[in-house]
Order: sequence, then structure tokens, then C-alpha cells
Amino acid sequence: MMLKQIFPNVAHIWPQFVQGIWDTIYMTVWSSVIAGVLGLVVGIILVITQEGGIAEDSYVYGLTDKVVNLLRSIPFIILLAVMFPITNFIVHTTVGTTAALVPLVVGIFPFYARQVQNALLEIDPQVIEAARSMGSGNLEIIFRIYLREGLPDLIRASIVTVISLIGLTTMAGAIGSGGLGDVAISIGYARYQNDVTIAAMLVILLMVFLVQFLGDWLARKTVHL
Amino acid sequence: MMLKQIFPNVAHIWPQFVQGIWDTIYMTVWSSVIAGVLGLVVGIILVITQEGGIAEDSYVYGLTDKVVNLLRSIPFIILLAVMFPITNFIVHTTVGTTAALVPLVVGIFPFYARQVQNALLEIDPQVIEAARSMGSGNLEIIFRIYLREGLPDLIRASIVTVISLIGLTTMAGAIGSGGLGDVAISIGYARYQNDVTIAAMLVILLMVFLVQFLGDWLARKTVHL
Amino acid sequence: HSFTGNASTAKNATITIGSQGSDYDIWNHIADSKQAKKLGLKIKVKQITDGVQLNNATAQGSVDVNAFQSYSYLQAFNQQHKKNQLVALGTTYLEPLGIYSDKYKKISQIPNGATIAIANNPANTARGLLLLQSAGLIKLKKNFPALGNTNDIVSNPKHLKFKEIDDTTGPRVVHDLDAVLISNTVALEGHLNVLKDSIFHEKIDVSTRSNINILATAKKNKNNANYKKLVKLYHNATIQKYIKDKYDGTKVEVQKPLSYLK
Amino acid sequence: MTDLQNPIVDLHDVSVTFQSNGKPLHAVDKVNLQIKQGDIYGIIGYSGAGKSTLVRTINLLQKPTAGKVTVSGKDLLQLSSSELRKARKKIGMIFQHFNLLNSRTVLNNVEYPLLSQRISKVKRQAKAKHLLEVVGLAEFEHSYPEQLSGGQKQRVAIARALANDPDILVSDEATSALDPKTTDDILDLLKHLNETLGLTIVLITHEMQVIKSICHHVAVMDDGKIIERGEVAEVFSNPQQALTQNFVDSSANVTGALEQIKADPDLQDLAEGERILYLKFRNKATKESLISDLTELYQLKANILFANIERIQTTSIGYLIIILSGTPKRLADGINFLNRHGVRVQLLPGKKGADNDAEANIS
Amino acid sequence: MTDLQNPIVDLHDVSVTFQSNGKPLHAVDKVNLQIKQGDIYGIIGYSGAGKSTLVRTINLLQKPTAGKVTVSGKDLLQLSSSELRKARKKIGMIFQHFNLLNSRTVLNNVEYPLLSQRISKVKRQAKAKHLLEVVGLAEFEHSYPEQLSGGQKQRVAIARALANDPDILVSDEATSALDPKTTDDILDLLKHLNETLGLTIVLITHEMQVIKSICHHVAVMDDGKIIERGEVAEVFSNPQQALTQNFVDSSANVTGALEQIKADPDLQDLAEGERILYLKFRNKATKESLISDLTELYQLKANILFANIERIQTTSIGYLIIILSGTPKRLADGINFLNRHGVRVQLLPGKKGADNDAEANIS
Ligand SMILES: Nc1ncnc2c1ncn2[C@@H]1O[C@H](COP(=O)(O)OP(=O)(O)OP(=O)(O)O)[C@@H](O)[C@H]1O
Ligand SMILES: Nc1ncnc2c1ncn2[C@@H]1O[C@H](COP(=O)(O)OP(=O)(O)OP(=O)(O)O)[C@@H](O)[C@H]1O
Ligand SMILES: [Mg+2]
Ligand SMILES: [Mg+2]
Repeated sequence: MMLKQIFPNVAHIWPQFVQGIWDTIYMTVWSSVIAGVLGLVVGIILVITQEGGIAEDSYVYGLTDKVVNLLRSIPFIILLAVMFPITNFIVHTTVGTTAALVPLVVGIFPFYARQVQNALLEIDPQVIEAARSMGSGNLEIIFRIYLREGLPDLIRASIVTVISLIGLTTMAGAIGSGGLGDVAISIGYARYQNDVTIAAMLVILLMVFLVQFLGDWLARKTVHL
Repeated sequence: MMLKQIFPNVAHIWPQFVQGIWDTIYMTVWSSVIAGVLGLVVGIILVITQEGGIAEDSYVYGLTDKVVNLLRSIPFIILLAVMFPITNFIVHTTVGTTAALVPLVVGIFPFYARQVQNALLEIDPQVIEAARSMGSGNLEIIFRIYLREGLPDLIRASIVTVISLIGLTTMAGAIGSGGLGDVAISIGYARYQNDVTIAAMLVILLMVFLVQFLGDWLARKTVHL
Repeated sequence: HSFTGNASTAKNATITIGSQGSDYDIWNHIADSKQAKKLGLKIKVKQITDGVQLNNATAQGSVDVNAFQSYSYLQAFNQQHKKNQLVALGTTYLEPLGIYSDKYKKISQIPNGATIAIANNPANTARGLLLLQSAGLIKLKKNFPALGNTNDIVSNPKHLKFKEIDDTTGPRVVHDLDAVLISNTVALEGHLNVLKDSIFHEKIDVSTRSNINILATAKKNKNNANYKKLVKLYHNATIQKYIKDKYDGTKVEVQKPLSYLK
Repeated sequence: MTDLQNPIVDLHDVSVTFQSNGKPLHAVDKVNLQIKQGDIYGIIGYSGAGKSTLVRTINLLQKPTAGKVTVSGKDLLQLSSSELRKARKKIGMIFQHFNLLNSRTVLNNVEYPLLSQRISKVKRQAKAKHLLEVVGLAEFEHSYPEQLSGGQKQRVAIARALANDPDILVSDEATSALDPKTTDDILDLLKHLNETLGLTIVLITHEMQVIKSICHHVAVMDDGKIIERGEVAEVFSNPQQALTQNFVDSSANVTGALEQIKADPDLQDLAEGERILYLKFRNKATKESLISDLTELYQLKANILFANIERIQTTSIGYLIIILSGTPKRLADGINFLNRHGVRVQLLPGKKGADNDAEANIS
Repeated sequence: MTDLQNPIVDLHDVSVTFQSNGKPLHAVDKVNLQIKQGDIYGIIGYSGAGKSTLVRTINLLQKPTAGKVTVSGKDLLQLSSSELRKARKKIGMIFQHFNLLNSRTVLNNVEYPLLSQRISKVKRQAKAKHLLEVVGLAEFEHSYPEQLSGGQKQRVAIARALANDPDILVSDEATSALDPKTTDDILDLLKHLNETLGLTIVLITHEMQVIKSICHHVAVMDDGKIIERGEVAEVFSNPQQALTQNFVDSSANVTGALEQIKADPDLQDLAEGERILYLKFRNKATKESLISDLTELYQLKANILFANIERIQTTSIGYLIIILSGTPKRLADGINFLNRHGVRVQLLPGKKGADNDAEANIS
């Protein structure tokens, strides 16, 4: 078998490698979904409450802005530790892929919120004004204008975020969450089994390309041109 | 002295702590500058060569796009290792703050390139068309339109990137680069000196706020409204 | 994917062992071994690469037993976690920490002002400094703490400079620095044999007894019979032979009563 | 500035001040404007006069710096945000820059205002399609705004503004990007809606023809203020302000004609007994025949160089530039005759004439 | 479709086809257009006819799907990109949607085209300031586009298009957002540049008045094709296509007037011997006096209900709606007289009249 020749050590740890793929997918998908929703909500709060926003509120903005920055300031490894009791409370365990979701979500959603904010800021204020003139309320403007007109940008922001998230999952090995990053680091890298590192990275790369490709395709589709 | 009471261990390692601050600033500033330039260049290449860009070139785009994704797929800790020979070649050492610059730059510039790409995509194609009608060449369009009209967005993208970079420097401790993140993790966290962790994170937080504040201020200033 | 590791005393319940690096491999081998089955132990091994997290998880119960740390590392943890104490179940082995250098063959050749890399993980930092002291390069404070660091050096006649690095990078930077202290787990993976390749390494004696590796569990499981069987299992002759062969005898078996550590 | 009973739009002392390069800029300056239900109210003025800013206060898209905005009896500034939204739904708005939703098809753009109403998708789309047919864009329903020409975009904006069956339509240069034929069609549509449904229309335009053909009232803005207002026929036939006069003249194209004639070398070379006269008149539905009378009564021959005579509602407004020829005595009599009939006569400088007012010349 | 010697703009069989919802849309369809140096060439047509798309091929902003674009003797499609840039600098363009640079002040926007030229900052700014004065925006030099009204933005775009001293100015509805006075000022400016510097101007407009007052030639587009073209006076006085006729009529406002008159109950009630006639004529610089002649020769009285007589270059074009009264015999003679003098006469339905052509009635 080819695999055995080019990637001898991979063949050796094959079940672990496959498990790593699944773990990465599991962590990426779930934390994308959860952090996606959270980040979207927080990003929208940032956009609408900021100066000139449709629900301008310097107090809410200031607070949200600061919380986002606060969370973004915490190194991930420390976030793991800080999240420990919360993780335990939410998922009743502190190790493993599921436990990793909590710090991953907390680690990535503020980032996504910023990306969402930056993406939605681009929407032409005149279009929002037109919607207001037609009697649209804030919720309608959020759902029918921001999330619709800003969709291609949101998709691009999401691509960047998901790829960053895949990168982050590689650090979640610290709490035993496994995943390809952990395979690459604690087996491939730490044990000088370069073939494992390369194989793991190839799979990660594949995932990154897939995300980028799907995202680009979606973004293009939603622009309609 | 207050410091000694609230942060007893910080007082104990004060010179190291201060060094950590400087190291973080050193790494952040230099890798921001270098990765900034690199990311800007690559981001612009992505924008102008992509479909509908002013120098559309599917070959260059495809290649650049793939290299960016490739670099973004590599977990930072592995990047540190992969970069060893290159780091050694460029800065003649593989440990310490200066050595950390190489992987930091390689780790962050593809991210910044994407941010730049997303930011510049927002520029109204009609304005670019107007510039073309006035006989502006690609370089003029890049410098006089993209980098000018897109400035507020670029600044926002830069804020996100610098903050991510500060986060990344905390991982560079693995190659002895020190920095606040390393102080927080390998002294504060690993030695259970919570006050050190908290103190280090407070300083990081301060830096993040400073970056965000300055960035927001600049972005607002450059919008002119 | 979630495994509620309520430390169960019931027979045949799966024991979750948290580990990392070569210990992870060893325990994987043990888990699959006939010997384990004979003792009626179902073992599941989980790799958790961050020591603090692994101890936290053990204290909290997500992991039943962990196998990665030295006794001094455990003590340091306990010092900070008065509520969630860990206890040692038994000793396993001692891995000598070594001083490696590409440039020099002997300690005495290390020049003035040389740069030496030591681990940035606290147990190994302290341990490294102690080793440097026994090599005669530096002198440490009298009551050098379990998690002491370079601030505790009282005399440094050669004006050595220290770089704290992630110990896993040790073998990769050895050619770049004057000397690097590398723990054996890492050295092994970097194809370095502490007994042959290092220019100086730890001996097993009273001064290094706190560096002996142990199996640890949450305090409430101190007397769990099943867990205790793990110690016995580790020292099973067949298993020891496997370890010895695989690691060229660098994981020196230590089978001492817990009282020896104190 | 009539005090209307229950105007549907009532702007009271409305001001809007912008900060422009540090200096305050009074875009709208203490404007009072009452528009009654069913009116078609035109607003004209120089570029930058504050027209757009003013009409944007009607639905509070532009919050006035000072003043009171009452629409359909409600003080908009006192409304809760949900009440304001409800009020806005009844004020359709066509923007100077269209402001279409780029991510939606033409059809979806027109459907947008209906989304928040409890009507079925089928009905909603039927209505939107109907409106698109009315503005002549039925075949473009699945196109996106980027694929449309300027005029097509503007028509989508018009259809969208009408989708909600508004009580008031505010239109900011809604026909400026349209060709004359399409403009006529749109104006007919608006007139029809006004007549059948009582739609009140406030429209900004630079095309005097639009004012003349569909507006009942007109206001002239300058520098943030309304400097003149009234019934269209009244204002156009008897402008009080120089600016208004200017607009009225330009709408009759008389300004260009005067220049052209003054510059024409042929006309500098008049025969003895020839005069170039510029005549301006307005009559209530004129049944007179001035030129014929001049010929019949004074044996004067009139060669019409330029004429613009049109009726605005029941008033005839005329601008004529003629060469009148006859004996000097008869010329004077003819001019006197014209003066008696309310025609303002101005003598234009031909080779033989002086640049004087003919009135003054003979009285 | 005259074959010109060395036209400055020469579009040969130019087509532009878009994909719109999967179907090909021929926005420009095999158009040939030659414009000579120093010409002012107007383009009119319905919304969506392809006007913008056509003029955008002149500087290759829109690459034609097929055909050849020659400007100042150079085949633009064959130029290297740096040559094309140079060529573009000599083609100023005013966009339908202004396309200003939002991050730059008004002054900087106008300076933009000069940035790539080797002139000092002082000179550059002086030139830009001068242009801003010319378009009446001197006081706004430090404002940003967002702070301007629609018409002000358009004027910035005009100033910017002129900054490079172009040989050709392409203007896409450059005055549509401007009030009549400002429009006149801008047109005067363009005319002046045309006369003094020989600037060739291609302009799209929906305002027939603009065509009449400054254009030398005009082309009428429909559905991607030029369906009629020629000298303005020629086309306006003798339109060959129904569409052109339609535009010309609307420009004389005669369409509205006819409707108004047909709808007026007063005019339905004509006395014996009264006829409502719709007269159309064009003469080479008319020195005739038709109305006076009718009165003098046939004792007919003419009451002018509507008149639009204007001169385009050397041709007088007239539309008149009159009530002519006299004895039946004289009426017939008078109408014959008008016919003989090249006036097309149409009898409008009054109460007593039939809807027939008066010509047919009597011949
Ligand atoms: N990018 C595009 N994609 C698809 N169709 C387009 C595109 N641009 C223009 N069209 C179509 O081409 C036709 C001509 O458009 P163009 O903008 O040239 O019209 P126009 O004569 O300038 O009209 P207007 O007077 O309304 O500005 C229109 O039917 C329009 O819908
Ligand atoms: N956001 C703003 N900030 C500063 N000044 C502004 C702003 N909006 C408008 N102005 C100024 O207010 C004045 C009135 O603008 P407005 O748009 O109401 O003019 P307008 O009458 O609609 O002109 P146009 O016919 O050109 O559209 C202008 O001088 C303009 O420069
Ligand atoms: Mg306006
Ligand atoms: Mg157009």
C-alpha cells in the first residue's frame, strides 16, 4: 500500500489519524456554528449601536466593544484555564473534543464579531436610509438589509474566521481534544515523525481549501453577477 | 508599595516582567511592520488579479490564493519548526525575540493579506472605473484609489490583525522569545502564580485597547465625517 | 465524545489515563497488553498535552489517573490547589535530564558568557537548574523551591545566559546554542540517548528523588484498588522489558514506596 | 403663504444646520410649508438650495435641528419609533440617488416595502409585477440593479415608492434621468394616482415642464428658505422674485432665444420701420388675438422670431419675440395697444433701435 | 450617415452584448458613429436604449463585444495599456452617477487627473480652483462629496472631467441634476470651450433644450441602434422616425398642449366660422409673417392658444395651435395659403369640426 511507503508512521497510527480528522471536523463545525451565531449577534450589536448606527447607544457599544477586546486579549492557552469551571458547568467535562468547544467558541467569537462589524460597516448608509424611509424597523433592517446586502462580505469574513478556527483547534490538544493539529504537533512534530506532520497538514490544508472554495463560491453566488 | 501587595510575584520577577513588556512591544511592532507590508502587497495582488480586478490574472491569483491558504493551514507551533532553517538564515539565530519575528511574520501576513483583500473588495468599482477613465494606470489606482478610498477599511483590518498578532506573540514563547504571553503562561499559569497571569494579561489588554483606540480614531479621522 | 470520568470504583469500569508524549505511547501499549486484561483492567488513554490542564482534569475527575509528571511537579500543583489535591499512586521511573551540546564535549569546555537553553515549563526549569548546579556551573539558593527559576541563582561564575524555551524544541535548537538541557522524553523523540549523547546527566540519588515520575490521581481516589493495580501493572516484568527495549534503558525503572519521595 | 385647514404635511419653522468645515451651514432655514391633502406640490431652486434636505424632513429621514413636522395630523417628532415606522410606510419616497438594494432583483426591490405587511407572497408579487409593468420594466423583473441603465433604476425606485399605497409621495428628481417620453408616462401615472386615489405628491424637479404639467402649487427655494410660493399659474405668470423670473424664463427657453437673436447679424440689419419687440403677457384663458389685431387695426406686420405661449391651468402665458414693421406712427400706436392689453413690451436693440423700454419710449 | 474625413471619434460596427438572466442583451448593436473634431454631438433615446453603454466604448471603459473604436486616429483596441492610458487622459468623462472619490475633498477630486502630470502642486491647485470657480463651487473646495447636494456633486464631476484639458469630453447626462440656471451656465462653459479650444463634445441628455442650444449633431438611439442622425436643425425640423418625432414634440411641449386643448370644455364650444388648427412649419430663417398675412390677405383672426417657435441654428421651427375665425370661404383660402407656404395644417376636433386633415378637406 502506497500510504505505508510514503507515510510509514501515519499507517502506523492510522486509527488515531482518522480519529484526528473527525475530531477536527467535529470541533470546527460545532464551534463554527456556535461562535458563528454568537459572533453574528455581537457583531450586529456593535454595528447598530456604534456612532451613526441604527440604534446608536454609546453605552452598549462601549461595553460590547470592551468585552470583545478583553476576550481577544486572552492568550488561548490561558483561556483554556480560565474557561475550565465554565466548561465543566456547561458540558460536564473539561477534557476532550466537546470540552474544547467552549474555549474555542469563546476564543473565536469575539474575532468573528469584529469581522462581522467590519463587513457590515461597508453597507451603503443610503440604502439603510431607504429602508428606514419605507418604515423598516431595526429588526427588519438587520435581517433584510444588513444580513442580505452584506451577505457576500459576511461570507468572506466567515471564511477567514473558520480558517482561523481550524488553526485554533490545533491548540486544543492541550486539553486532550485531539484533532489533526494535535496529531501533527504531539505525534509528528514532537516525535520527529515528519510524515505524520506532513500528512496531518495536508489534510488541514485540504480542509482550508475546501472552506475557501465553498466560501468563495457562495460569496460569488450571493453577489449575483 | 501597592504592587507588592496585590501582585507579590510580579514584584518578585519585576525585571523579567518589564522585559516581557518590551519583548511583546518589540515583536508586535516589528512583525506588524513587516507583515503589514507583506500582507498589503499580497492582499493587493489578490484584489487586482482576481476575477474582475484591474489586472485580472487567474494564474497569479490562483497561485497567491493557494499560497496564502497553505500558510494559513500551518499550525503556528509547527510553523515555528518549519521556519527554523529560514529563520536561521535570515536572523542567524533560531531562539529569542528576533528569531520569533520570522514565524510571526509568516504566521500573520497571509491573514492580513486576506483582510486587506476583503477590505479593498468593498471599494466601489465605479470609482475605479472613473480613475481608469482619467487614464490612471494600475499603480496609480492602487496608490491613489485603493489605498486611499479603502483606508478606513484597511485600518480596521489592521486593528484586527495587530490584535491577533499580539495573541500570536504569546505562543512565540516556545522558542524563547519571551514576551508577556510567555510570562503569563510559563510563569503565571504554569507556576500557578495567578497574579503574574493577571498582571500580564492586564498589560496585554491595555495594549489591545490602545491599538483598538488608536485604530478607531485613525479610521474615523480618515473617513472625514 | 464526552466522557464523564466519574472516578468509578466499580470493577471493570474503564479507567481513563491522561498522559502525553512517550508516556502516552507506553500506556497505550499497556492498555492493549495481555497483562492488563489479566488484571481485569479496561484502560483508555487520553493525550492531553498541557500539564496544568491534565492535572486540573484529574483533580476535577475528567481523567482518573495521570501519568506524565514528576513528584515535584505534583507538589507544586498541590501547593496552589488546596481544594483539589492530587496524590501519587506509586512511582514509575526516572528519566535523566541531560545537558546536550553540539559544540562542546565536556562541561568544562563551556565558555564564559555561553547561552544555555533551559525548559520554560516550571518543573523542568527548576530541575534543569539543579542539574546545572550539580554540573558545577552555577550555585542556587539554599532553600531552592520546587518551582524555582533563574532568579534563585546566587552564583554564576561563567556569566552564563539562559534562554527559556519550550522543551520540545530542544533537539531542534541544539546546534544553535552552546548547550541545551533536554528532558529525556523529548530527547528520545529527537533520537538522542541521554546515556550516550549528553555531556552530563542526572543520576538517581537523593538529590533527584523528587524528579521521579509517578502515577497521580485525585485525593479522594487515593485508595482506589483498581488504580493501585496500575502501579503494579507498570512494573510487570514483560512490560518493563518492552519499555527498556523501546527506550534504550533511558527510562530507569523506579519501584519505591511513596514514603521514599517525601 | 395661505393658512390651510388641516394640511397633510405641515412643516413649522423647520431648520436643518450642517457642520461643514467647522462652519455651520443652514441648509434649511426656518421653513414653513403647508401642503394640503391631494395637492401636487413642486419645489424648485438652485442646486444646493436645500430642497433635498427639506423634503427629507417630511419623514424625518433628516431630523430637523429645530422646528416641528406634522404629517397627517401627527407630530412626527413626538412619535414612538414604532409609530414613526407606521407613519413612514404611508410616505413613499423616491431618492435622488435611487438607493436600490443591490442584492435583490428588481422584483424583490419593489416587493420590499410589502414584506412587513400581512399579505401573501402571491399577492405581493402580483402587486410588484403590476407596478413594474406600469413603469415599463416588466421584462427586467429578474435583473439586478447593477444590470440596469440609469433611467431603469430610477423607474424601479418609483415603483418601489408606490408599492405601499402611500398617502404622500415624496419625489426627489424622480424623472431627471428619464427620457421625455418615459417622463411623460411617469407623470401621467402620478397624475392618475393623484386624481383617483387622492395621493398627495411633493416633488423636487429641475424641469419646469414637470411643474407646469402636473403641479398645483410650487415653492421656490433659495439658500435654505422658501422665497416664493403659490399656485403654479400664479407663480409662473407673475413671478415676484428675480430667481423665479429666471426659472420661468428659462422654462420658456426665452433666455436662450434672446441671446441668439441679439447675436444674429441678420437681425442687426433691420429695415426702416422695423422693430424687434419682446412681448410678455398672461391672460385668463385668452380669447384675444393680438397679432391679428395689430395687423387689422394698425396695418402692422408681425414676423414671429420666437414664441412660447402655453396654458398653465386656466392662464395663458406668452413670450414672443417679433419683428414688427409699419410706419413709425403706427408702430407707436400698436405698442400702445399692446400695453393697454396688459402686454409688457420691450424693444430689443436692432441697428436702428435704442435699448429702451418701448413703454417708456412712447409714454 | 456622412462619411467624414478623419473623424476624431470613429466607432465602426460596435456591438456590446450583456448576459442578462441567461439571455444575451444587445445593449449596443452594430453601431457606426463618426464624430468630427470640434463637433458637439448629442445622443438621445429612451431609457435603456444603450446610450451610456455606447459612449463608454469611446474610451474603452466598456470593451465592445465586436467592432472597432478609433479615437484621434488610433485604434484603441490595438493600443498597449500605457498608450491607452495616455489616450484616456485626453478623453474627459462625466458619469451618470458622478463617481467621485469619497475620501478626497472637492478640490482634491478635481486635482486627481492632474496628479500624474509633471506640474507643480501650486499650479495644479490653481487650475483646480479655477475650474471650481467656473462651476460655482469655489466655497466648497474643502468639503467632501458626502456633504454636497446632488447638483453640486455633478458639478464637481464636470470640473474634474475638464481638468486634463481633454480633446474630447464625453458627458453622460451631466446636467440632469442641475437647475435650469446652472444648466445654462454649464452649457455656456461647454460651448465656450468648444469654440475657443475646439473641444469635441459627446453628450447624452434627456433635455431636448440642451440638444437644441448647443449640439451641432444629434443621434437618436433605440434598442441599441442609432435609428436617426444628422444636424440638429435637420433632425428636429424634419424627423424621419416616429420616436424622433415623439422627442421633438415633447421638446416643444406640444404633446401636453394638444391633450390640454382637447380636454378643455371651453374649446369644445366653438362659434360658427371658428376652427382649431394645429400648425407645424420650418423655414430657413423665416422672414415671413404668416399670422399677419392671414389677417391682411384673408381677414382671418388668429387666436394663439399655444405657440412654440424657435430657431435652431438657421432654421425656424414652429408649432402653433390657433383658433382661426372667419367666413368658411376665407378659412379655406387661408388654409390653402398656409399649405402653399409649407405649413402642415391639421384640424383639431372642435364641436363643429371633423377630425380630418385640413389639406384633404379642401383639395
Ligand atoms: N452590466 C450590465 N449587465 C446586463 N445588462 C446591462 C448592463 N449594463 C446595462 N445593461 C442593459 O443594457 C441596456 C442599455 O443600458 P444603458 O445604460 O446603455 O442605457 P441608457 O441608454 O444609458 O439608459 P438611461 O437613459 O436610462 O441611462 C439596458 O437595457 C440595460 O438594462
Ligand atoms: N451631510 C451634509 N453635510 C454638510 N453639508 C451638507 C450635507 N448635506 C447637504 N449639505 C449642504 O446643504 C446644502 C443643501 O443641500 P441639498 O442636498 O438639500 O440641496 P438641493 O437643493 O437638494 O440641491 P440639488 O438640486 O443639487 O440636489 C448644500 O449646500 C449642501 O452642500
Ligand atoms: Mg437634491
Ligand atoms: Mg445611461
